[in-house]
Amino acid sequence: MSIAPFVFTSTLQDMLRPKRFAIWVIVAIAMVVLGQVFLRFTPTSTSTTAYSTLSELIVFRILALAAAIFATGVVSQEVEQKTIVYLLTRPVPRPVLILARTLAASVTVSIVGILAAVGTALGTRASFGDLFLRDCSALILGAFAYCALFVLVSLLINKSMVINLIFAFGYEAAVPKMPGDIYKVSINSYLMSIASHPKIAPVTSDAAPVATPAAVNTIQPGAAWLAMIGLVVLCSMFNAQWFDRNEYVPREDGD
Amino acid sequence: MTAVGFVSYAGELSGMPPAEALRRAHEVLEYCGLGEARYRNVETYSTGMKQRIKLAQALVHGPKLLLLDEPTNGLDPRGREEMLDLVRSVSHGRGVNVIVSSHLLPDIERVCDRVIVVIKGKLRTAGTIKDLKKLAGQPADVELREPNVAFANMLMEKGLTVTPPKGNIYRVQSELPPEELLRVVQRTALESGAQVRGFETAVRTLEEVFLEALTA
Amino acid sequence: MIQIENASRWFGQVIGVNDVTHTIEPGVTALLGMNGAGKSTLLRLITGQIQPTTGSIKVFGNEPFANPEVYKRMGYCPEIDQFYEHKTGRQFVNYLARLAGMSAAEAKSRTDEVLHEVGMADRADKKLAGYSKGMRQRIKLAQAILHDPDIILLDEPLNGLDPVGRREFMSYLHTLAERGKTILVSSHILFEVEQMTKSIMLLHRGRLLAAGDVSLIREYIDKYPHRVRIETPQPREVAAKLIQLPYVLKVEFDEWRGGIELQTRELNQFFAFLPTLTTEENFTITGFSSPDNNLESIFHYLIE
Amino acid sequence: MSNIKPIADLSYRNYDGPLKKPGSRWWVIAKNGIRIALKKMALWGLMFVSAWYYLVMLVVLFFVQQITSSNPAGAQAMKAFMERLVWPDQFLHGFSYAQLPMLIIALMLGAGSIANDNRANAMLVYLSKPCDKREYLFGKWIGIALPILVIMVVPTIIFYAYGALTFREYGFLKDAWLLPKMLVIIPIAAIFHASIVVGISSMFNQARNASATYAGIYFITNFFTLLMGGIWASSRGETPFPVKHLFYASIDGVLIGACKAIIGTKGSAPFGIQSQGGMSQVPAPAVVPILGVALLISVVFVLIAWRKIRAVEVIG
Repeated sequence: MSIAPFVFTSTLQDMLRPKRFAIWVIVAIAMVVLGQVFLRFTPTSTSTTAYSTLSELIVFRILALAAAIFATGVVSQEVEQKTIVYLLTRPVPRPVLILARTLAASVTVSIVGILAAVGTALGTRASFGDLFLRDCSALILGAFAYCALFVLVSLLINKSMVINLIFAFGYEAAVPKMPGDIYKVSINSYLMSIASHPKIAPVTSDAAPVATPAAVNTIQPGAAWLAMIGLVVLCSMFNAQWFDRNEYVPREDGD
Repeated sequence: MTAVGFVSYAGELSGMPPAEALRRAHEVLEYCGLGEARYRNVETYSTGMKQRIKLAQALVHGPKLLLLDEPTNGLDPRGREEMLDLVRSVSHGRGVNVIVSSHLLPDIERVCDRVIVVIKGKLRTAGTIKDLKKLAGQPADVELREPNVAFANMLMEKGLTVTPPKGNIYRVQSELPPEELLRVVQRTALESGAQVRGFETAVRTLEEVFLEALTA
Repeated sequence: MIQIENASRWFGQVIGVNDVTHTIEPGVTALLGMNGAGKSTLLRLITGQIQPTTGSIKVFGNEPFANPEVYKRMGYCPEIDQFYEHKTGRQFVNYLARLAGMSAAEAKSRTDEVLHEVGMADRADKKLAGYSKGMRQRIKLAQAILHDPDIILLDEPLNGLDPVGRREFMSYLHTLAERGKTILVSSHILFEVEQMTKSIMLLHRGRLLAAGDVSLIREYIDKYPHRVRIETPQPREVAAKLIQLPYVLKVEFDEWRGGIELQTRELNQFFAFLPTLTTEENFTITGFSSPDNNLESIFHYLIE
Repeated sequence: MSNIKPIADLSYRNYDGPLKKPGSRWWVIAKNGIRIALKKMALWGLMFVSAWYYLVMLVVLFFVQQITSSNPAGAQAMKAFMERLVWPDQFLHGFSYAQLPMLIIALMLGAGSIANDNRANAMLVYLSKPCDKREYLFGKWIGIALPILVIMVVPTIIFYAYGALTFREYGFLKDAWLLPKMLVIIPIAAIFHASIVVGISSMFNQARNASATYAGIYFITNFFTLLMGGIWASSRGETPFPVKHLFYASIDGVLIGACKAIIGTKGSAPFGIQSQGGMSQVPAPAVVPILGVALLISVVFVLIAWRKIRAVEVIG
């Protein structure tokens, strides 16, 4: 088991490498600008409501997007670029390999989320109070949940990035707003209950509704924490077993 | 893109009128042994066929100078043989000058007449392969069925210089003409109980030429 | 030691390897075959990247699939040309050394050592993206011999190397084999394989067509009797003499280069008789050789 | 007669036929690109989709005509409807609703144009032929611009001909310069789309990544327009400075703005529906700056492509 720390640190270093991570820093800076612009053009909103709106509308989307991108870096990108052969023929037990790499991805995505949240808070001049702290815990838990899930998808399907993106932008955006209990089947609802943003004033206009009010979310934060941790553990156990049993050889004309 | 499409496209890119390009594409694909696969999509081609279609698209507009970079790269033994024969058939007596660059020196020996050795950007050796491979003093390579020390010693007693064997091949140096030398060698072999399996005038391999040029 | 028993493996309907049984002994063994004969599949089976559909493969006595124990003592140089382009050669080898379980210090020293052995000590600090094909190959070779494995599997190891590099690596393989390591080399360059080893495994359309010592295999190809070429200014007279011999099957005259070429199944008897021609009956023969006594012809005869 | 050998020598023979001088290769490349694209069935479908506004208008106008001719009471309603129709706006809507399908067509034609060559390092094949970088880039560019130009021009001319013939008395020909103006903006749109796609395609070596990036840029900038539109609508009165211009800061926004400027209309709701306010009535930008922006973006992307096209990948 002693090899696990190295696998984790080397993957983390690889993911935080400037050329690859810079884009997310730029995104955080963009959030600062967007926060300012949003504040100026919606005189009716205070900094907390502005922060909540932007956080819910954009920061959690960025989290899901980053998770989709970094999760593919754990396995499927290596398989596609055929460099997986170097990892699979090393004396490293496969469960250790995949769990340590997923952990590294989750940490990276958490950093991305928190950076974006900090940017939004600066932009909207919101205080770093308990709303911000709740947001951070939701973001970190969300990072782990999304990464575990997207790695699972990448193990089962080879062109998984597209599916993960559709899930992150389509499913996660639409389902939490649906009436009835269906919102309980989307990670975002649980994250929202953990973050528990104050009710946001709807910004409506007849042209295109920019932000609709969130459906009534009856999940208790405690239950949300349990659900998320459960999801992470379940996915990780599945990933470890599945990766250990199956073949990961790049597809080309089977010589 | 089909093979014919690709090669005729390359032809047009070289300035051939469309009709000529298509006619010539069929002809060139036939030379390169891709006749029956000409209508297949190029993406479905094996590495061997891809090497040959690269040659085809280079030949389509009837070039006078052909530059080939590692033509036998990634080919299996039969593929390499066919490619080398192809390059030979295209160049010798057809007015097409070919420059081949390859790390596989035996392939070069099979296809080329002249060699240029470039080391660190400078021209070190040049000349026809026949001359470069000649060894001074016309020594002979004697191959025995299995190594035999007695045989070597006896030869030396008879005043012939024998270099230490590589495997079971002894290099013998003498002033005698080849047929005389062979008789001496065979008589010695009978006396020492060895069996001679091969007797040829020794030549330097291109690799030796290359290594020598490197250290010169 | 690698034991393969009735191993086969399919990809959907495409046959990769079909019922191969063989034991690979220490020393250098060459894995030969046309493109698509199943070489890569067999290598992937031995390196445990894939599992056999039927039969079994044992490396050091246990299953290689996803088995860290086996990988501790196995080195693999894959055929692919893909790397972590953003890393430098040294970082890449060092990364794999750490993954092989070495401590930071151990990995560093071993990396330097290995880079020196493959002649990359001074050029290993550039990004892999800018490496020539030969340099990338040397880095791949370096990571294969990193943890001093007992079994080394090499897929087209000399691909892209210059003649000097090829010569150096072949002699290096030789020294490793002498230290009792089991080396399996898959290659298309037969005249190099000939210089590396005598024992081959020939795959054809997934089946193991021939395995063992090359000269032994040559004996069993009875469809193609041995050829001997004789350079002589008196081809007709020598031919007349040779036809009397019962074991000489065929004699051909080579119009283009002069001299004659004959076929026989009894090489020993023929070569025992040959000296009498030159010494007693005074025929002038300037030389003779057996043109098909090389791996290329054997490969050609077997695959036809 | 007998000296002609009965059996032909089919071994390699040289080609000494005519070889055109360099300078005509761009058409070879363009023709090849278009031929490959035309094989994709989806392209034909998209062609019709891109003209959907004109088709719908034709159907609407046809029925309006039928109803009124059958009973006089209807004539009254038709006259009112016809008066309300601002013809230039119909072309504006026809043009703007065509932009999204145009984007997809441009991607289908061009996303792989240079990207695939990068991956298969086919640049060696192209540039080892008597065909230099200028011709290569121009050929690829025309291969995208020309089809887009044709796909946009044809429905516009059909609709114009139909309108001119049947609705002359309803002031269809009031603005005599309407068709020439359209024939100015459409080529600009074709240049704009082709340049961006060529530029983005040269940055990747997979068509997939190129299309994804371009689609990404499109939606992000579009989201931006949506936001600005929303703000403009909600603050009905004066329009704060940045909004009027930022509204056009998206890929199709630039083109729509340029079209408005050239046609010289403030814009109105589609299909002659009565409605005030709303996004479609954001005032038109000034002609010169918006065209300048469009051409500037095109030039920038073409330069990106020019720099990216290299026969030999020189890595530092």
